[in-house]
Amino acid sequence: MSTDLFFAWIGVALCGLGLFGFIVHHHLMRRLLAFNIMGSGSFLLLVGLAQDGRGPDPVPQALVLTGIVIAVASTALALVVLRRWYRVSGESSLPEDV
Amino acid sequence: MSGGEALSWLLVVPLLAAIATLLAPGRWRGWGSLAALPLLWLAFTPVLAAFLHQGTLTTPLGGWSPPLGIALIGDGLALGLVGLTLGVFSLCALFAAADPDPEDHSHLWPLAWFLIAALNGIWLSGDVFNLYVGLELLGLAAVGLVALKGSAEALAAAMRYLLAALLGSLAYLIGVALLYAAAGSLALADLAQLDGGDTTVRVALALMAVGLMLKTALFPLHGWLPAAHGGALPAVSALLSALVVKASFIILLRLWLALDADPLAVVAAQAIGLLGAGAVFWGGWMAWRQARLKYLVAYSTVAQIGYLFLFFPLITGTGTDAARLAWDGTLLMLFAHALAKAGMFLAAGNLVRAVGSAQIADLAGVGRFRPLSLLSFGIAGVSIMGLPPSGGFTAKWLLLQSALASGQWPWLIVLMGGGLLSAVYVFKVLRHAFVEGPTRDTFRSPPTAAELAALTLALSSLVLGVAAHGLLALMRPDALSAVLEGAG
Amino acid sequence: MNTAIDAFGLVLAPALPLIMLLAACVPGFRGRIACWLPYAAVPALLLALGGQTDAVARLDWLLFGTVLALDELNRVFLAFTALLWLGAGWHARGHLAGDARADGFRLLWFATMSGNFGLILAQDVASFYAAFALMTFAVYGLVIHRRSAEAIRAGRVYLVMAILGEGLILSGLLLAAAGSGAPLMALVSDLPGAIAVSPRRDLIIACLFAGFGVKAGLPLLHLWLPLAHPVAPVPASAVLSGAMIKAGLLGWMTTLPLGLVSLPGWSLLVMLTGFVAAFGAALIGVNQRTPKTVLAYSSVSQMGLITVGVGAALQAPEAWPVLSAAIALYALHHGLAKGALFLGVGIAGQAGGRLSGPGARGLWLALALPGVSLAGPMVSGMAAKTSLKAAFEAGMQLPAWWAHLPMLMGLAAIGTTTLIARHLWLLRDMKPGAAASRSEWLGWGFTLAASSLGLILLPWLPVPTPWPEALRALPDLLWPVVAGTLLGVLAHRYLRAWPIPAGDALVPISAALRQLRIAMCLTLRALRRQLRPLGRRLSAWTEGLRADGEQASPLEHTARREAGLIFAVLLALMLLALTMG
Amino acid sequence: MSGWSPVNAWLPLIVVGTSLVAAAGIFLLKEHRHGLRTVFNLSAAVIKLGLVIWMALGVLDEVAFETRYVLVDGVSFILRADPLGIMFTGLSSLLWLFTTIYAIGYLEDAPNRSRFFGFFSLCVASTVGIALAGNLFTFFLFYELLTLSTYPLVVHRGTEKAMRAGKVYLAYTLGGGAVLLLGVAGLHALVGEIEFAAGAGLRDLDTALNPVLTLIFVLLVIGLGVKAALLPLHGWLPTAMVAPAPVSALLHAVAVVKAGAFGIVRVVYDVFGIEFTWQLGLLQPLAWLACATILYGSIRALWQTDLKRRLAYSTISQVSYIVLGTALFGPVGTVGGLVHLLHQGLMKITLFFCAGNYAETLGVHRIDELDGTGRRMPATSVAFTLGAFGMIGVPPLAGFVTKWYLGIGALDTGMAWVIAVLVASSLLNAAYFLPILHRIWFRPQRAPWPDEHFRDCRDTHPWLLLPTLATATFSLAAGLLAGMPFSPLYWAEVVVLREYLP
Repeated sequence: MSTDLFFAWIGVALCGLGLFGFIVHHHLMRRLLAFNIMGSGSFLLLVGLAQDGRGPDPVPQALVLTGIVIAVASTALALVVLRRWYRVSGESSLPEDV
Repeated sequence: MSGGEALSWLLVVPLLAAIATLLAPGRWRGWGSLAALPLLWLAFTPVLAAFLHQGTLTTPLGGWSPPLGIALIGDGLALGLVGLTLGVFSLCALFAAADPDPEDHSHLWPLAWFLIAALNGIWLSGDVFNLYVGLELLGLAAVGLVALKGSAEALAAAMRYLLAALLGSLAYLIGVALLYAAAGSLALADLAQLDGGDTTVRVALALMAVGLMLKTALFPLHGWLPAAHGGALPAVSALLSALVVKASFIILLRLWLALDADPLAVVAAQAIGLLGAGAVFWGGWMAWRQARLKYLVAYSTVAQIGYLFLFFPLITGTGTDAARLAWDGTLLMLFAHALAKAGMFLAAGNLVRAVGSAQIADLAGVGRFRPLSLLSFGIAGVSIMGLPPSGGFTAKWLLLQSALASGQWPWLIVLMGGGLLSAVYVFKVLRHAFVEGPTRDTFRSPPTAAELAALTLALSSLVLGVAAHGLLALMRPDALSAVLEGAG
Repeated sequence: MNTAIDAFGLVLAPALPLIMLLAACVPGFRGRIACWLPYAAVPALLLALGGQTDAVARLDWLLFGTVLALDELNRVFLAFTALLWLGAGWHARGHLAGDARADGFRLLWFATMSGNFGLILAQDVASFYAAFALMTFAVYGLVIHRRSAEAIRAGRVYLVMAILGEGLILSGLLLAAAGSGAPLMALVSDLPGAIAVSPRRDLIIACLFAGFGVKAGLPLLHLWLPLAHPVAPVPASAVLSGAMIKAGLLGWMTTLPLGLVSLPGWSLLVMLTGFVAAFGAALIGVNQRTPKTVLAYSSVSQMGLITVGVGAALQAPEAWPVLSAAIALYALHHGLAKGALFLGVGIAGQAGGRLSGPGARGLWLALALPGVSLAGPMVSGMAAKTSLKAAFEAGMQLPAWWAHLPMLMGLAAIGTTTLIARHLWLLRDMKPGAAASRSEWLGWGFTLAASSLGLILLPWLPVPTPWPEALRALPDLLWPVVAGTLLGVLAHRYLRAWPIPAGDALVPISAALRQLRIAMCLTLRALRRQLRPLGRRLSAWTEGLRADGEQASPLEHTARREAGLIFAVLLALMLLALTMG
Repeated sequence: MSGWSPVNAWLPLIVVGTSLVAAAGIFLLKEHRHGLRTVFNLSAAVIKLGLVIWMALGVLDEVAFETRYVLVDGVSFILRADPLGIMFTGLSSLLWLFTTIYAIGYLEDAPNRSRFFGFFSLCVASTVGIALAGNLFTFFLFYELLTLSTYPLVVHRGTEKAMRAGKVYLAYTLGGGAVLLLGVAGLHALVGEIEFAAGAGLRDLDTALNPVLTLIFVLLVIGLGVKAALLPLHGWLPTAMVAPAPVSALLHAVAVVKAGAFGIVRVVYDVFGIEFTWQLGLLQPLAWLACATILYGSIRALWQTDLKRRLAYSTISQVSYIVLGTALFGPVGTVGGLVHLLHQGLMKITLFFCAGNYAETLGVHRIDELDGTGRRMPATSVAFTLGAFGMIGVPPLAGFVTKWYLGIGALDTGMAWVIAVLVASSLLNAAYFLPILHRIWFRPQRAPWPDEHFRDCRDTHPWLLLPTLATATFSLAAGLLAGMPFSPLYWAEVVVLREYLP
């Protein structure tokens, strides 16, 4: 394993970890966190893959920046929906997932 | 203003409208949006004229050129889809504005405008990362729209939709990262130069495909769709079914055409086709089993999406004729389904409103009081069933021809069987038009504008069947000929 | 000019009854039409008497091109048919007075008449068949006119057999026409030639022989005759027996390849059937209990004799010219005589006291006269029988047993005489009814006169034998009559009629059919019972398929819950596939 | 009149369009606008009939009427007036006029009339489209449209029974449509666009493709056979009898079954070409199938106690005459089949009108209730009698002409056994029609009529009686005046002479 892709592999690992959490958990908050971990993993992957010795590349940085904004936005939305759901139904997980 | 510059207005107008409606007080939002609609058309007209005049348009947004800048590409396919979006959205907006809803759903308007902006962005984007941004924006707006009703059911559906959308986007994003690593570029045009046999590219493509399939709700990843589409407001359901699921499909289609050189693609295409077939049958079957009208229509979307995915086995490694037919057929299917399904959801909304119940069984006798709504539903149903003369039929005909030309006769069974199955569920609703018997005699009438909106959409899906020739010629891209060279 | 009149007459003969039929539908004309009922036959009679032989009328616009023509043969048939319709019409006019269903009767009367004239005159196959069918179907209404249970049964038997006959005739005509020069517009006169050379000759002959045989009362195909004649009103029976039966005969004479080829096998068969009919009908007939039934069997018997003549012609083509004339003559003779006899039944039934009153002897004589004529020794009967015998003898190279033909005919005449004796005997026992009207007397008298004097009045009749010879044959004709009369007189006291029901063989046949139907019903029911469990299982299965109502299925739940899992699995599979490749 | 003019190019489309426009207009009318709707209906019917007569005269003079429009690449929408098409168009527009008049009378005071007449017009538009279709694709287009436009008519009553019948109807016709689509698409994939033209044929194809062509032929015949009610596919027809009488009349005489039979004629003559079909060995099995259907329909009809159901089974039997005529390899048989297309229409529509008259005037539906109707409704009964005798094939009515031509045609082809089938079918026809006639004319009325209307009319309402008598007269005239120019026989001969004989 080359050290160039070290971050990338960490990213892959994070992604896998997140996916695992996403699948096994029913609690919506946990799923949201798992998703965020996956998100971080993929950003790491994006940046890490560019570290292949071709010198600094502005594009992945820009992408990740945008990605983080989007992730924040979606997390915010998810939190809103989650809270509403909790208030309406009193449940912390989706109906058929229990 | 040149056509290329006008291209960016197709994004700017909806975004501005979204912000404006967000700031405006609730009761102004609807009519304000209707007032903004002509602006959007005004932006579209010069683009279309320019395209007809000089072919594919390209605009670097804000003067930045790729790779850092965002380029908008207005090819035939993109402009066709923009036109479709505008058309469907205009009528849905008319429907929603005319809707005398006692509850305040005025948040619909900014969300819808964001949705339109995202859609136009996706149609016009030329690089995979822009597509990602569009996809996310689309997903967020759509989830917001689904959650709009605020009921537990709607919130659960929205939550599930959100999770699926996020998962799909992430998979797509990882794919983008891999592709960028392999190609050093994000533009689709550059990706086409990649060696398809490369493992990185394969993994990237697989990830993106699965993510997009999840967002398109291809069987068996469709679990989130029925509740989301079936439970939303009628105008929202119409937008979601007609346009939103198509966005991720179009991305997959563009990717596939760009990265088609892989010998394994044939196997993958067949696998995707099989999933499409499963969608057709499972969706049709489940639609038939629904007791609630809008859920039936939602499952019908699951089934119809299956047809779209027959595109992949029919275009991959099949030769020029079959590929051309598959391209035409799939796009026509997409258009016809968009129009018909939007019309169907709006008509279903009218019917539900008229009888005050979501159950299909309560529709008995409605035909005598709301014939127009039922007629719209029926006309849209004709296209959904793939019966002539309708866009659905012509599309099915083209797909049949493509399957025959490529010698893949098993897809015939899917096309035929799916058509029959859809007839079963469409007529499950339509038969209530004719039932006479002990029925309620209090019907609330939906506004005429809402009925006309549904009828217009349904009728245009019929007209599409006879007017397809010009449209298809317009949308047949240079990209396709490149693919055909590759395949040929 | 003359030809124009003839052509007009040819068209008018079948058309006038139809015109009167249409007029009778208009309420205002009804009374007048009822009064003019008999005269519908006048144009046909005038045509038969005064028309030129070989007169032709072509109506190209009708059907496939209708051709009506008069020739030597059909002129004879037209003559006696028209006479009979005229006489029976007069009788009917009186007979129908006060009948509640008279209107319907008149309509069907006109229709039958038109069909009868039409089939005699038609020269092309389509019109011939059309007219034949018109007559066949219209007469059903005449048969069941009384609406009694027997009448309905007789009507049903008649209809079933008539339709079978129509079917056979249609097949025969089709098969024959296909071999002719112009199959779509075939002329009847083309058919014999086509049949003679057709590869399906025997089939065609069988179809036509049996098909027309239903009308002509061949054995086993005659079943309807003794049922229908007694129940029909008197004038209807008269035309039924006198004219309609002859339509079958005319069909044979015009379509079968008579005089073209020698068909010994067919000849033997036809002659045998003829004799079976002649003797069998006589035997059964004497055991009947109503005069009209006896007369009906007599008709079968007489037609049997004529059938023998047709059979002879099949053997000896060269004798056909003679034979055809003889058969035509015999048909005329029998038709008028039988018509007079039937009308006589009506007169006898309604003569009130006259059968035993002062003028009774004269009336009895008049009633018996046509019967005697039938048996042989009267003028027309004599001419007919001698010409038939002469025709038998004219043939050359004949089978040896033909020598016995005159003897057999003599025996048949004994039967005829006995039947007539039985008929008169039964007439005596008839209950007297209301007095006959003048119109009925007129009709009967006219037919009686025509029957007795017909030969003399129709100068152009083809009487083949010179008179002296006929006179020389008189003893041959007389002995059977004498023997038959003796037999009748002697036997009537000792003969206890066997209870043979009218319609003889029909009884066992219908019983067998009933049994068959029961057996079939039972079998079917048993089969259905066997199949029922299978059907129940099938429907249970389909119900089960749809039972799970309207909610999402378990599979759907799983898919929804584990969307992520499926996602992962799919991803892994794809990755695996990709990296392996 | 010869030569090409722009009007001629539009005429076929206009003919189809008249009823489409009428349909749209009627749909938009409010339920209570009876007068205006009647005007719409009748003027559209009369205009269409006039245009069709104009076209027919033109076609006799060999004027070309053709509308052509490219739908997608390689597929055109073609409407064209050829003699065969005009024959069927003429029948439908003529009978449409009468059925419209009849339906107006029949549905007086019934609910949902706008819907009914709207779909009614749509149904005729599709029938005319089928008749004038210039290629297989256009044919299919209208063929499916016909299915859709007749469903609302079948379930018009809205009762449980009607809904079930509608379901059965749809299951059969949509299934058939799918099979037909497969066949059409297959053929299209093989040889490209197939315009209807005699002798165009597929003969020039590689003989190795013969099995495929046979398969396609079978698919096409199955698809068309559903509507033509060929033997195993006939199940929908008797159940569809719950529809109102004018609909049954239309289904049976003009539109649906005829569309199927007409399609089979087109496939055999104009797509495959009769000679090529013969070479493929497909005519003989088709004839067997037709004969089996003829006999089966007649036998089943014997056991029906409901008048309309009996007529329905009779239709199953009679329509197969057309198929039989098509399957006879020779001009005479073809004429017989084609002429029956018209004859059966005239006769069967008369019978259904009469059945409707009995039901509407007296409330009589079952055969054993018909006793004595002849006295109460003489004119209707005369019409029924003419129709029934025509069906039996008694000359000089229309049915005889058919039988004669079919018989001679069969013998020309060397299929003498067909004669036996024809005769057997005639006998069976007689066996199930004559008892009805007996009841009508010769039995006294048994009980008060179940549900009597129009007591002050001598027979029945003039709107009902008039079309009945008109069609009865036509079916009499079609046989009686078969030799005249412009008789159905004449047209059939023109078609055969001009198109199928070299």
